[in-house]
Order: sequence, then structure tokens, then C-alpha cells
Amino acid sequence: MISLADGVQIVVLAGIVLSALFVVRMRDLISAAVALGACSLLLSLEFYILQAPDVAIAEAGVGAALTTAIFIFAIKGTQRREDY
Amino acid sequence: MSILGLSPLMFLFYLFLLVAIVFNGLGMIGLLRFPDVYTRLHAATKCTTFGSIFLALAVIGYGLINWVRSDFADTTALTFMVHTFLALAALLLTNPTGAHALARASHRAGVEPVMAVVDRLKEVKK
Amino acid sequence: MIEDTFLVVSGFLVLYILGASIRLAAGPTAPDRAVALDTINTLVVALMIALGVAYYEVIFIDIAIVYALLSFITTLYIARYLEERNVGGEAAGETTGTEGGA
Amino acid sequence: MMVPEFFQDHAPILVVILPLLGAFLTPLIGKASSRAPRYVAALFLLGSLAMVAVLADKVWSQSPIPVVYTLGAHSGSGINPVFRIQLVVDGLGVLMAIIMGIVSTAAVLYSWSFIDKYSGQDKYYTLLQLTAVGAYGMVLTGDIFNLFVFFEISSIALCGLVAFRTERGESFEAAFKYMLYSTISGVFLLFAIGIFYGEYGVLNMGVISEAMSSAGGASVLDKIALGLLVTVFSLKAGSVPMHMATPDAYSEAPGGISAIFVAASQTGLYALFRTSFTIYGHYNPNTGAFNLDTYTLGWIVVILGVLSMFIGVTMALVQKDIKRLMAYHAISQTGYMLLGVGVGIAVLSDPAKMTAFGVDAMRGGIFHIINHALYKGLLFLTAGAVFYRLQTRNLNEMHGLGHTMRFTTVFFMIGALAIAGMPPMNGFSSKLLIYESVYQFNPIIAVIAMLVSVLTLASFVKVFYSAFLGPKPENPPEDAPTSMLIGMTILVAVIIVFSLFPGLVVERLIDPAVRALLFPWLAGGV
Amino acid sequence: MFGLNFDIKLGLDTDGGTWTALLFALMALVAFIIAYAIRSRGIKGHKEREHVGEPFYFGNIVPSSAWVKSGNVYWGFVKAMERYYRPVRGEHTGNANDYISWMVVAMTAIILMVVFL
Amino acid sequence: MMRPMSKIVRSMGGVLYPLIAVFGGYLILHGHLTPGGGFQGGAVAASAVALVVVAYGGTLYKKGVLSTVESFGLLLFLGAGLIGMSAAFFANTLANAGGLFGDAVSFGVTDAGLNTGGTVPLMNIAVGCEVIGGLGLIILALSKAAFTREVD
Repeated sequence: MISLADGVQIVVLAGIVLSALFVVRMRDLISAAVALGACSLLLSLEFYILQAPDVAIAEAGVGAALTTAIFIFAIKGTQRREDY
Repeated sequence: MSILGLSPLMFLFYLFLLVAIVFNGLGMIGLLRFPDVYTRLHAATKCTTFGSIFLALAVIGYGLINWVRSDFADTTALTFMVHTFLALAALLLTNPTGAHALARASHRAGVEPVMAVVDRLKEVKK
Repeated sequence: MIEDTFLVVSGFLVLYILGASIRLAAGPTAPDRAVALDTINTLVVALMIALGVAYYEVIFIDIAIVYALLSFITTLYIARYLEERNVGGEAAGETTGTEGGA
Repeated sequence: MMVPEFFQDHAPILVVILPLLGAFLTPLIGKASSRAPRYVAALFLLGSLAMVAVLADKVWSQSPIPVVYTLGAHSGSGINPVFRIQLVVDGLGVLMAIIMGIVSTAAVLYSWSFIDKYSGQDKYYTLLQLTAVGAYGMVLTGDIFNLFVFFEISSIALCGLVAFRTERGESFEAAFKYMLYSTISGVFLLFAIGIFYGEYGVLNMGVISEAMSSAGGASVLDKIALGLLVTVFSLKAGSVPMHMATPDAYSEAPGGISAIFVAASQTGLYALFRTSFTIYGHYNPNTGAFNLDTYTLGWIVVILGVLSMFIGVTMALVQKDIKRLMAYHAISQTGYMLLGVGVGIAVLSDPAKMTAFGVDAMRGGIFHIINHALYKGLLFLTAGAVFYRLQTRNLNEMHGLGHTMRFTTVFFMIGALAIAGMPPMNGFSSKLLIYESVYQFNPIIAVIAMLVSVLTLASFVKVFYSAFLGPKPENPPEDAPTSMLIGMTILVAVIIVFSLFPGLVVERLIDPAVRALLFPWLAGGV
Repeated sequence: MFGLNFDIKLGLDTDGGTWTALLFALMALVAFIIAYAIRSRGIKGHKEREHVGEPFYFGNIVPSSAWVKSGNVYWGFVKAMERYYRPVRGEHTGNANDYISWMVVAMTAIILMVVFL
Repeated sequence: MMRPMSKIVRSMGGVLYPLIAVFGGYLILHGHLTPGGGFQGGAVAASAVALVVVAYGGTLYKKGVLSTVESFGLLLFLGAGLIGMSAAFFANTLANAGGLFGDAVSFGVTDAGLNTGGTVPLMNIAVGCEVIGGLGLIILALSKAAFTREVD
């Protein structure tokens, strides 16, 4: 029997995998950046559940605000849609 | 005095938790079911903020209970209350601003409200 | 005892997060996805508070504060980008003339 | 000359932190004066070279027992290497540090004039010193995670330097490719380190090898980690078939940087030999077993070496870009080192063959490392001087530079003779050792090595013929500026000393390195 | 310092014998002196006689147009080795994806060899 | 140059910016006592820079200031290492020595004060400065590059 805490963790991990898949699959780069934000958000949550607050704060600081900002700037500077 | 076999404080606590669950769930359903960005934004932001307020209130109440029960000696419970209050304050400051920025951005980006007949903002801008 | 109640609440919240990520995947336009992200942010902050009580660690609430503040910046950046561009994002035909002002 | 005890004690860490300090001082100083960074960089790199000399004295006097420096602890207090960051310096490490010290000093002096016209010089010197820090740290540390950190430092700094000349779009492309390669290889390196940490819970290389030995040799996971490590480090060294980014990066980097690039790439070789010998070649005297039967590993390294030698030199022969040609030669020469030491790895568990020719092969391979860094550094500097005067690297557009660029021509000739292995240059000594010992290992490979040497001579004859000989050009360029000539002269002087006294150099410099690699083997009394 | 004593070892001992670079350099110097002596006995001023052996440029000032460009050096070698050069040059595409695929191929091969051999 | 955002966002950014910066400072200064430390706090504080850049349009910061902060942080870090040179590089010779961060701590689980830890808080501060400077510079440079690019 899976305990409730394990269940929470399983769902969060599934969410990480799903959002990572969205990141790869999305052709619209701004949506991919949004999905990446969600991915790092859930990753931070996972670190949090694994009782690693140190890493969770680092992931929050870098993953939530700064990487998204950098990606947005990069997309702004280049083009929005991935084409190949 | 007790309500449903609980002390009034505990009853309030569980009630708050219930409200939190229900409203967060409503926010999620609204996000999924509503037709366009603006209605989704409205549902999601409003309900989840409201739900989160009640969750935070429940936590604060929980800290209060522990603090009172320990004869005001359990400083951890007190810190819980203060920090949760700070988190709530952060949430209350950021959520509406973010929602405003998103709504404004979507409007500027040219997303039309579905089923809307008049768009006064657009008329004003023009 | 009460900690288990918070665990139940967090179970609900995590399900809501999964539900919101459906909108993240399906959302026809980028603003929809941004709204979904914003919702997930709020839910995660709530979840962090709930789990913080469940584990009974004050520092975990601190992370919730950090996250509430930082996720807001993400939302702002996405909104800032969307303000300038059309939703369809057909980059070829677009001009960047709106930037010239300030 | 008496060296104060402070420097004697702290020499290992001072080697690393002096350029680090210089790197961070440079941008601050650069705000005050735009000419100051060059002096700061030269000062700190020279200081670092002096510390290398002090360190070398200490290491050689107690060879083959390594000098251990523990960060953050009083030496002598109960130091547990499991919890401490340690610098472990032995003969091989100090040899690599000497290479880096000489080449970086020459390159920084050379850069004084070379980048005089460019803006952002403080950043250039910062990155240059950071490259030196990365290379020094990689060869001096005893901790495999620190090795990864310094690997990344040198990769990132080199990437920034490759992209330094922003007026050229190609620089960005080359830097991007190099960045991609080094980042991905860094991830795999981290993965291999994760395997070690997961299995043994330690990061110190010596402790890992002992833990592996007491666990009864390398497990399958360790072997996978070995495969990752071999790939990553041979990529850093620029061996075929992972060489693709190196010609781009070498040729687009500014002149002085190409020279440093060679020395920094060879830290990859260092790390490869270090993992092969120290971790996987660990000999357990109690059970009489090695951690891994290194015969296969040796053959892998030999095959990589032969491929690099041959493909590198044949690709070099058809190049029209002078620096690209030299970059392919760098790949080709890397092959010699892999070949020499690969033979040593292959016969590690066979004492008879080891004493018969394995030791000589390793001497040749390691001697070739230092020779190559010197003469290839010199050649890149001369190519940079040609580029500085002509603003082109296309050999088709050059002729008759020897009429006016006299010093550059002489220096190029010395470098070309050395790389082609013409007696009495130093390249001949090391190649001689490699040929003779590899012939006993496998005659065909020795023949290929000699053929490659002939082709090397041929392609440098081509460069010499087309760039320096021939009719005087319409606007004959002046010779290179003084600071560039000084930088080249340093390398030429060292090359000539190495050429004329190979026996002395091998005895004093190379043998401690070989002994350091074979230390567990020798200590086991095989 | 550096443990230097003055019995400097000149030769490099290899399996086949001893290689003494200094001796070689001395011999080369002697050979050079002999060659120079012979050369100095030759007739001075042969350059003054113009157009000696016009098809050969030695001894005359070479016009720039008559200089063989670098790209044409070893043309025959490359032509003869074309069956080798075509695939090898074809692999150097300059495409980063190909770079990474080569790396992955090499890594797989090395891991398989290390684990199974 | 990028335009500032709407007035609501700007005023809210003005309120939240000091909050985030102070929180980052708290994480940095408490690094030796609670989870957090130089990098985490620096990243959070750099997010404050990112907030100002996005809300006000990136004209409020000068590159020179941030790069000086970065260099200063790195030098402070090395300096903190060099303090311990009497024993070894990075040795914590300031601990238990009195002075600013040198208060003694008794062995075991205690409520350690802020002024303990020797060179560790110094290093946290140094790393924090470096991370604020570095990440802030990245954000600033990228915002300038992305919004001044000519359409080709």
C-alpha cells in the first residue's frame, strides 16, 4: 500500500516528467519556456518533499525567475517558433 | 461546547481546510472548463488565492493551537504563524499583480474574449 | 494526527496541480499556458505551506515565501514578452516597432 | 637560493590561487587603466610559474611519494582525505604544471601586442588567467570532483577566449561548438563521478582506487564509468573521432590563446593517464591483483592514438588555413602521446614486457607531451604573428614572408623541425623512444607512426615553402612586435635546451612522472 | 635547489642504444662548416649572368605569378589518395549534430569494449 | 531599450523589490545556520534585480556597479581563504577567535548565534556578492541585447 506521502511524491514526479516532455515537444518556444518554468517549479517541489530545502531554494532562485528571464530574452532576441 | 465533537477552534481549523480544498479545486476546474484566457484567469487566480488564504489561516490557527497548548513556550509554533503570515502576504501581493500583468498582456497580444460583444478597453485604446 | 490532515490536503493540492498541467499542455495559446503556470505557482505555494506543517519544519515555510515572490517574476517576464507579440507568433511578418518608445 | 618556508609549505595552493587572484583583480584594475591588466596578468602568471618551480623542487626531492596539501586543515592534524579537499602533486602533475607555466607566461607576453588593438582587454586577461587556473587545478588536485570543477573552468574560459574576436562570426560558431562539446562531455564526466560516489562514497582518487581494490576490482558500473572517463578526457585532449570541434576552436582563437589551448588540452591526457593508472591500474600487493586488466584499455587508448595520428596528419596535409593545419597537427601529435602511454597501459599487468619496453614507451609518450606543448605553442605563436601582420590565415595569399619577418621565420623553422622529429630537435628524442618501444609492442603501429612523422614533415615543408619562401610580396610586412618576439623566444630557448640535453630532461623531468604513474605498481614490488 | 649536480647526462638511453643530441649537433655543425667551405670556393657573381637556364628560376628573381600556391602543393598526393580523402573529408561536416553523434558513437564503442572485452 | 510595464506592476515591483532583496540578504547571512547560503541567497537577490529590470525597463542599474560587486565578491572569497594561510588555505582560523564572526560555540546541538562560524559567513557574503553581480550582469546584458536588436 502506497502511503499518502509517497503518493504525493509519485504525482509530483509524474508532473516533472510530463512537463519536461511538453518542453521538448512544444514548437512554440514561449510555451516551451512556460513549460520549463513549470518543470523547474515541480522539481523544486520535489527537492522540497525530499527534505532538501537548500537545493529547493537554489532551484527556486535559479529555476523560477532567472532561467525563465534568460530564456525570454533569448527568444525575444531570436525568433519565437522553432522551425525545422 | 463542541461542534460535531470538536472544540470550536478545531472546528474552525477543519472548516478552513475544507474551504481551502474546495476553492482550490474550483479554481482548477475553472481553469480547465472556461472558454478563454480571461475567464480562466479569473477563475484560477481568484479561487486559488482565496483557497490559499484559508489554508494559510488554517496553518496559523494550527500554530496558535500549539502555541496556546504549550503555555506560550513553543516558539516554533509562533515562528510558524509569523512565517506563514509572511508567505500569505507575499501571495496576496504577487497574485493579483501577476494576474493583472497577464490579462493586460493577453489583451495587448490580441487575444479576443470568447462570446464577448463589446470590448471597451479596445475601444478606448483605439 | 493533525499533520496527517495536512498530508491529505496536500494530496488534494497535488492532484489539482496535475489537473492544471492539463491546461498547460492543452492551452491553445501561450497566454493560456501562462495562466496555467500562474495557477500552478499558487497551488505549489499552498502545497509547500501544507507540507511544511506536515513535516513540521519552519524553514520549509521560508521556501514557500521565496517561491511566492520568485514565481511572480516569472509571470511578469512572460507577460512582458506577450505584451509585445501577437499570440500566433508568426515571427516572420512581425515588426518590433513597439519598442522604440522608451 | 633560499625559498622562504611559507612558500615551500603553501606552494601547491599558491600555484592555483595566484592566477585566480590575478584573474579577479584584473577587471578591477582594468577600470582604472586600460593598460594595467596586461602587467597584472604577466605578474601573477610569473608568480605562479615561480611557485611551480618551488613545488617541482619539493616534488622531485621526495619522488615518487606525492606532495599532499590539505585545504582548510593544519597539516599533520588527523587529516581524513574522505572529508577534505586535497591537492596531491606528483611527478606527472608537476610536469604538466611546468608546461602550463612556461606556455602561459610566453602567451601572456605575446598577447601584449597581439590584442593591443582590441577593446575588453581586461576580460581577455581574466579569461587567460582562468584558463591557467583550470589547467593548474586539474593537474594538481587529488580529488576527482575538483578535477571536474577545474575541467569546467578551463573549458568555459577557453570558450570565452575563442569567441574573443567578436568582429568575426566564425569565432562565435567555433566557440559555440567547443562549448557544446565541452559541456556535454562535462555532464558525462559528472555522471562518471556520480557512479564513483554512489559506489564508494568518496571522491579522493587514491581512496577510490583503494576502495575499488578492497571491493575486489572494478565492477561493471566502474567499467562504464571508465568508458565515460576515457571518452571525456580524450575529447578534451582532442583525439579522433571526438576531435571535430578542436580545429575550429584552435584556428579561431587569438594567437596566444591557441598556444595555451594546446597546453590546456593536454590536461585531458593527464586526467586520462591519471584515471587509467591511479584508479584502474591500482595494484593490490596482498591479493596480487590489479583493479582492472588494463590490456583492453591500453588497446583502446592505442587505437585512439593511431586514429588521431593518421587522420590528423592526413587532414592537415590538405588544409589551406595555416592555423587549421597546425590544429590538425595538434590532433596528430596527441596521437603519439596516446600511443606511447597506451602501450604502457596495455602492458601494465605484464612485468616482463613492462620493463622491456613499456616504461620506455611511457617515457616517450610523456616526453612528447611537454615537447608538443612547447613546439606547437611556438608554431601557433608564429602563425599568430603572421596573422597579426597580414590579417589573413590563408596560405594561398602568402608568399615571401621570410624576406622581412626574419625572426618569425627562424622560429617557425625551429618549431617545424621539432614537430617533424628531425634530429637533433626534441621531437626526435621523444619519437625515437616511442618508435623503438612500440615496435616491440606491435611493429605495424610503429611503422604507421613513422609514416605519420614523414607526412608531418611534408606538410610543414608545404607551409614553409608557401608562406616564408618565394618572391618578396608587394608590401613586405614588418617583423612581429617585440613583445610577441619575447614570447616566442622563451619557448625557443626551452626547446633548444630540451633538444640538446634529452638525457638530462628525461632523467630529471620525465622519469619522476613515469615513476609517479607506476607508483602503485612499483610499491607493490612487481 | 632542484637537486642539480653537475654530472650532466648527455645521452638519452633507449632500447637500441644511446642518442646524444649534442654530438649530432656538433657533427651537423662540422658538416655545415665543410659545406660552407666548399661553397665559398665556387665562382662568385654567377647571378650577374642573366637568363641562365630560363625554365628554372633558381638564381633569378621569381615573379609573383610564377609562384606555386599552397593549395596546389601535393596536388598529386591528394589526387592519388582520393579514395581515402573523400569519406574522411566528408565526415568533417562542420555540423554540431554530427560532432555529437560521433562522440556518442565513440563513447558507446569504448564502453562496450571496456565492459565486454 | 525595453519599455517599463504598467503602473500597477511598477508600484508593486517597488514594494516587492526590497522584500526580495532583504530575503536574499537574510539567506546569505543565515547561510551558516539555516539552509541557504551564498549561492541561494545571491540567486534570490539577483531575482530582485531581474524584477526591477522587467518592471522598470532596465535603466536603473549600471553594468559597472554590478561588475565591481562581482569582482569584489570574488576577491573577498579568496581573501577569506587567504586569512587561513597560517595553517592552510581555507582553514577556518577565525572560528572561536573572537571578533566579528568569532564567537565560540559549544559542542552539540545549540542555538548558535549569527556571529559564529569564523570565515564561513564571510565566504557566504563573498559568494552572495559574486552571484548577485554575475547573474544581475547576465540579466542586464541580455535585456539590453534582446531589446536593441535591429530587425534584419
